[in-house]
Amino acid sequence: MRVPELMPLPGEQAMAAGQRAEGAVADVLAALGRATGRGIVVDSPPGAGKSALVVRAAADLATAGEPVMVVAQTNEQVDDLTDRLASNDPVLHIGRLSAQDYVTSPRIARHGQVTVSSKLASLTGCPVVLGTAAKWATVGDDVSWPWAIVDEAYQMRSDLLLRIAGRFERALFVGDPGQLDPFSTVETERWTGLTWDPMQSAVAVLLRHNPDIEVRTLPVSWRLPASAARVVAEAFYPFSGFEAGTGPGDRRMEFSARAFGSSPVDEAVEMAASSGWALYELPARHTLRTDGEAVSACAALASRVLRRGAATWSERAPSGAPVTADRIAIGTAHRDQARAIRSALGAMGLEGVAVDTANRLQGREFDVTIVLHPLSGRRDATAFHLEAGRLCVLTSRHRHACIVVARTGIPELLDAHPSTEPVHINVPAKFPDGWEANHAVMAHLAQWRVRAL
Amino acid sequence: MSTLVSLARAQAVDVGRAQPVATVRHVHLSGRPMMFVPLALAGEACAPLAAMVGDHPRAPQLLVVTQPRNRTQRFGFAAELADIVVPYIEGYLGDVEILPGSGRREPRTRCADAPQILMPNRAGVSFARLLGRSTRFRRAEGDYAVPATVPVLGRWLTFLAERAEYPGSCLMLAATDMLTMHWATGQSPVEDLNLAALLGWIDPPDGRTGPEAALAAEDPVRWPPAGPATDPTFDNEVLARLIAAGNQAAASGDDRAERRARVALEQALASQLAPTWRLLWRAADLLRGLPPGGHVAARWDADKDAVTWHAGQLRDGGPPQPRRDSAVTAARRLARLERVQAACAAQRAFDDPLVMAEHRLTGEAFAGEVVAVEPGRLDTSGRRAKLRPRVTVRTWDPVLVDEGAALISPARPRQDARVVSVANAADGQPAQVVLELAGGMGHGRTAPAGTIPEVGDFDCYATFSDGYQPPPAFPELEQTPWTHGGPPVPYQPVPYQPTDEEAQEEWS
Amino acid sequence: MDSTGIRLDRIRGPVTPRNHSARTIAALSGNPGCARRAVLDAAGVDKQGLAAHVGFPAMAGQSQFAITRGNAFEAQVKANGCAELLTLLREHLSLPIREASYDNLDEVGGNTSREVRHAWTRRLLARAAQSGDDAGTLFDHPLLCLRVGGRPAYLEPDLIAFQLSGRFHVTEIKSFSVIDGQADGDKVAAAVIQSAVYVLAMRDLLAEMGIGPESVADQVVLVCPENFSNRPSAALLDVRKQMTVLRRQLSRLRRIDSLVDVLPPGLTFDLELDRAGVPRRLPAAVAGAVRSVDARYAPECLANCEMCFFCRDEAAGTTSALGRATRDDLGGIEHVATVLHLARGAGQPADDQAEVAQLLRTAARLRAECLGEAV
Amino acid sequence: MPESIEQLDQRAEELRAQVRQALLRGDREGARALRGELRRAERAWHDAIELDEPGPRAGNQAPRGPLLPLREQVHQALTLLTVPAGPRLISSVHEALFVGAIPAARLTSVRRDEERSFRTAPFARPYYLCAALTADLLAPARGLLAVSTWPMERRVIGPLSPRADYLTAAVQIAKNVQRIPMPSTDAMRLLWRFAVNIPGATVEAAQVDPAAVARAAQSELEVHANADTKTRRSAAIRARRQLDEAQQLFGSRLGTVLSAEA
Repeated sequence: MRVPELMPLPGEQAMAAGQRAEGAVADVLAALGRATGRGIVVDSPPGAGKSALVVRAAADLATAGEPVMVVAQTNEQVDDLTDRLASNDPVLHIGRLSAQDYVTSPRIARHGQVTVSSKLASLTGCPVVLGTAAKWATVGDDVSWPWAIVDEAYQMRSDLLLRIAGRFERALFVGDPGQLDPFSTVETERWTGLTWDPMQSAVAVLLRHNPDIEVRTLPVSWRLPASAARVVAEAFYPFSGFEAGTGPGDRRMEFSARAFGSSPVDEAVEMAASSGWALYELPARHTLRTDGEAVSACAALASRVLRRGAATWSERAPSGAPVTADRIAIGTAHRDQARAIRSALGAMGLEGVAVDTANRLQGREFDVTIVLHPLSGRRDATAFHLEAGRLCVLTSRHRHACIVVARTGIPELLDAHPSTEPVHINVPAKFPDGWEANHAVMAHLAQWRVRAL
Repeated sequence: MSTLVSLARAQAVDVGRAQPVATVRHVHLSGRPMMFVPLALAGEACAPLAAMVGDHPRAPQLLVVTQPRNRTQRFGFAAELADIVVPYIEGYLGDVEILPGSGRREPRTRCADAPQILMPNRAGVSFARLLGRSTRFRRAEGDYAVPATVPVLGRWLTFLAERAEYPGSCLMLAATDMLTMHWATGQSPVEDLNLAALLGWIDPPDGRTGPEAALAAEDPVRWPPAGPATDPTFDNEVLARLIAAGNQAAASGDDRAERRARVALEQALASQLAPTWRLLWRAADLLRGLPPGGHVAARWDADKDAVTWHAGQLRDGGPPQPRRDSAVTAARRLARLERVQAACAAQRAFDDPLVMAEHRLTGEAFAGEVVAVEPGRLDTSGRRAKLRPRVTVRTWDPVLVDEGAALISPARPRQDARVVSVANAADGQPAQVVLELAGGMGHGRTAPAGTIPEVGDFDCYATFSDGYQPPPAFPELEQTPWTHGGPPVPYQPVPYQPTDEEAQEEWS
Repeated sequence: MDSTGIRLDRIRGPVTPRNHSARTIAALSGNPGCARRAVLDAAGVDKQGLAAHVGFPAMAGQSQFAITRGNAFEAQVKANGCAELLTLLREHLSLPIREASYDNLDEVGGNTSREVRHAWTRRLLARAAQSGDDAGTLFDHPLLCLRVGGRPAYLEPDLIAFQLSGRFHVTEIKSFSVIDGQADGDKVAAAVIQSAVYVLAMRDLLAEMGIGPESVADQVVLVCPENFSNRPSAALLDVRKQMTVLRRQLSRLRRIDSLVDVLPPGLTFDLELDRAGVPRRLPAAVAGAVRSVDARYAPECLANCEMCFFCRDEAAGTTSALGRATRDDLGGIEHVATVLHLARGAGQPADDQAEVAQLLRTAARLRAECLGEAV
Repeated sequence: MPESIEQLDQRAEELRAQVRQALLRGDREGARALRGELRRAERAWHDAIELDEPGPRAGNQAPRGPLLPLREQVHQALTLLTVPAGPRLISSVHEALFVGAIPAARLTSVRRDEERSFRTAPFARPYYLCAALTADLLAPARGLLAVSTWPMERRVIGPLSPRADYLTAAVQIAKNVQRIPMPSTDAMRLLWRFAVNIPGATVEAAQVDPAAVARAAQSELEVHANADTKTRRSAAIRARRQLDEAQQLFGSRLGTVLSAEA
């Protein structure tokens, strides 16, 4: 585990980590230059500068005269990369391959150097072309690109890679192995054990057929605070691990308004502000997914953070910045839970807080996150609720503080969970195991418990 | 599973009898299905022991293997089975229907009807799959040759078992699946796998409650398991002795003893099969009692297409189905499965209000009374005015659609309904949804009657539809990219290589 | 013996305790939430006999055909100094040719007592581990021992292979088929968790001699017939996950006292067997005793526990009896009666049930509407 | 009056059901009792049938017996193999390379019979079918038969011996198959079964060449030979020193004592 045992002085850590991170990125770019083998996989823990790497790699290859196709999973992600790439190099000609019904977003429109088209033909001459995997899958493979950069490759399904892999010779795959695996609505064991099982992730299929491809890891998370890096690394990245880019003292969060009296909600937000974590624990009860108390607790916590004028100080905002609604996210396991929380916020007249499921919060970043624990109020855990990636996404979106809302009794639930999942031959065992990861996280949260009245 | 179905289970417990979870039949039932009840020898991968098979309730044919571990007899069984099943299937390939071409599509022919094989449970279906796997590569010439019909049977069984993976396909069905799709019992899904118990809940004998009948059905002596697995006490107390007796008789060369042993074995195995055979027909009769759902025929047409295609493969001497899917085949199949599953789920909801109710409960759909209609409303925002009638629906259902969402009404699947506004239910008042309709109204200035709902109608709107999605494009087999292991080696028929054990299976 | 031990003996009654086997240890992870099972296993109660006596016998045994097949396959693979197994280990796991020595630990000079065999096993394995090369490669039916809840459980892996990349590899021989690279996921799971028990026991045994855990691989070799033949095939399976689960469940078993302390004093499942071994105690009394320990019934128990039919009968009328998913759909409400009561909208629901009640009422309304019944 | 065949048949049927029901009740005692009754009913039924169908049986020829007494056959097989072997191997060797199969089941009692006859009249016979001894405890090795006239070195079994003997057996069988002009399928199958478990013995899975098998077996044998003979020789010395005549042939039972100090 690359987690420093001694906590250095504020700032120091950032410098040391900065060098390590830069070194890792430089290595990757060098490896691309050497172009050994058919490609390279870069594992990127939460907020380790994945997009930055993609942008630099694309620019490097383009300037080296190697046309490159960039593949991301959603239009949101593609626009994001396009914007960064354009801002990074104002003269670079960039193609934005889009679907017919795509509406150019303002952040793309403002870059004159970006050509948007649904036809590859009208993007010839652009050394870099970006598009969603789904779109790339529809363009004819008459053109073959020397290089592709595939972003969020761990969320891409093997069968989608199959459809685009013919378009490029070599590729840089970037992604976060700790997040949610791609899934299918179809339940079948027909393909289990096959190296090309279409239900696995693009990276999994790639590595099973090309074991010689080297896998590198970005060692530093710039998003997660020192308070979160270790627990997240230990629970969800047991083998590679990573460290925080900032030291314990480098970030802080404070409230301008003091609490009137003391309520558990205030206690929770204050504890989160000072320690980076809080477990807001509701009395044990078996509930529906849309547990009314849990839902309103999530809403109350969010509103309290805002109403008390939270502000953060960090390497990004040395002189402090207010925590606005758009810097807060509330994460859930299920859509109906998110919907319920949204309407609860609406009833409180709160706008702009991002409320969504783990799947949709992947790859996003906030100052404060409030998590409705997937196992809260359940009597039995299911594979879905235990999935390590789900909890990992929910507990690794924040720069400052994470507040977990849950009913009492999750460790007991985990202990009572029957471990009877089928095991298959020729299927590599998946790590970390969700059951274990959940135990680890709960063990950590136990020390930041606040009991609701 | 859904809360609605779970409530039905609770009600079944209360009433002591299974409760309907469908108002129409969602499976096609052939006028002449073939029932297939196999038994296998415990501990073996796929050693047929016996089977009851046939297409008439009073004329079951009994197949028995006197030496289940004897490979020759195994393929003898396959041959006998082939002589029953293959003619049954081929009987459907004869008469064809001609489909008129549409647009770019050529007119084509396909078989007018298709075979249907019904099995007691999923375990039976996977037995069929394994039997197909163990026979389709066998060859009619060379060492260890088998009758020419055996590989043909193998390829048909493989085809049927593969089709059974597609939601909505009805060429090969498990009775337990068919029944649980239409009724909820007061027991757990695990227990529903027992056909006798399941039918006990759905249709208990007179003077018995569902739970009583189900409990009685768990006594393996009175209700032998529906197979392919046999009851251990039957194996140990009855079967073992009879097989041994057969061996002795054979060794002694005493024909009469041999005949006696065989008869005894046949009787014993028939006693294990007959009850299930009857249950299978009863299951079919129960389902016939329900009217077919609107899309059932369309799905059956897809099955007929599949059969026609596979028959072509066999006719043109194509290779047997490979052992496992190649990368491309797998991806293609997954895409197809996902599309078929979504479409089938939507169709079932559109065909059946009780299924739609499951979606209404989760907010994926809502239904209620139409309280206001503007049939002649025009949208004049664009260059030329467009007919965009609006309807207002009052509903007690949980409404979770957002403004601007596009909905479909099962009553008018070709018409788009866009949500204009939602007034949530509050203090005793139902929710009100205003929708704007587009399409399916002809080109007149106002919508002709019947193309849009009228005030007082009960109308339903869903967030999903069974609309056609074009299949995604995949590379050709020989274009399989390096990320997926490159192109697979093309199939070459190799002479069958049995191992020593396969050639003469001898257990001490 | 500690007070808990005495308590457990009392609960079992004056009969020799059922010792754990790899299968029963593996079963600890099957339904760890069930206090009843935990207590019965900890006390070493004969669940089969108990269930039969209270009138809910478990389904009887295994088919002799399955048993024969299993034994025959193992015998075949091990015949002639494990000729077939050696071929597999050489081809798939690159066992060096010179590593071919074979020790049969089934008996020690005609002696088959567990203690003697265990002692002999210790001796040979220790020698192999310490002197490394040419000190044994294949150990047939070694007898391991793991302390479970204070009592020794003797465990007998099919085989342990040494010098497989320099480590001990637990090898399980199962007679279910691997067809085109696929086998029944549940059967593999059972084999894997059993093997995990062996790995734990192996590591304990070597630890006593100061040999580190790394000398026992956390991958096990599973040998099964291939396709429809009896030709053996081998696969390596990772058991790390199963080992974590087992470790946790075993440590919970050590904390059994917390369970035992809350049991009614004087509780016992003693069947009061007479000399002929016939139970004399009234079934009703025994059943009463069993009921005083909470069970956590789920339909999955039907495949995994001798007490299942008793517990199912007891669970009649609860949503648990309908399966985990159903109970979940019904908001975790315990009794079917309550569910229907709320669905009918009869009376004011307790505020912790208000939401479920709302949902159930709507569900009931929708069903009635669609089935043309009066609401 | 005696029951009719039908009645007897029916009663047996009912009893079978009752046995199963008893087992399902978990009542093993009851099941045992009922089984007894069932067997009686079945016998009665059988007798009734016999009465019912008198006269000579069609196609009933005397089951063809072995041409040699059993021990002779075993001796033949072992002499061919030149190494200790188990019943299954012995019977398949005899079936493949001599006339007639030996039912493996019948071999289980051979060793006991031989030991009895030796103890009653030592060395009365030219040879005895005796035990192979484990090198460590000099106890009878499970399920192995050997010939008393063999040198002790050949009859003790060290850890490497099972493999070494397997290879030796392969060589022997290969040589014998080579001698036969038209080897039977049984013979080829036996050889093939050895070949697949010896590296480099099979050219291609299809057919096997005896010479190739012998060569391959020989070359692996050389890998193990030294270590194996070393163990065997020292064990043999111990055996001759420590064991009386009977024990030298049928093994000692001192296992308990020896392992106690383990």
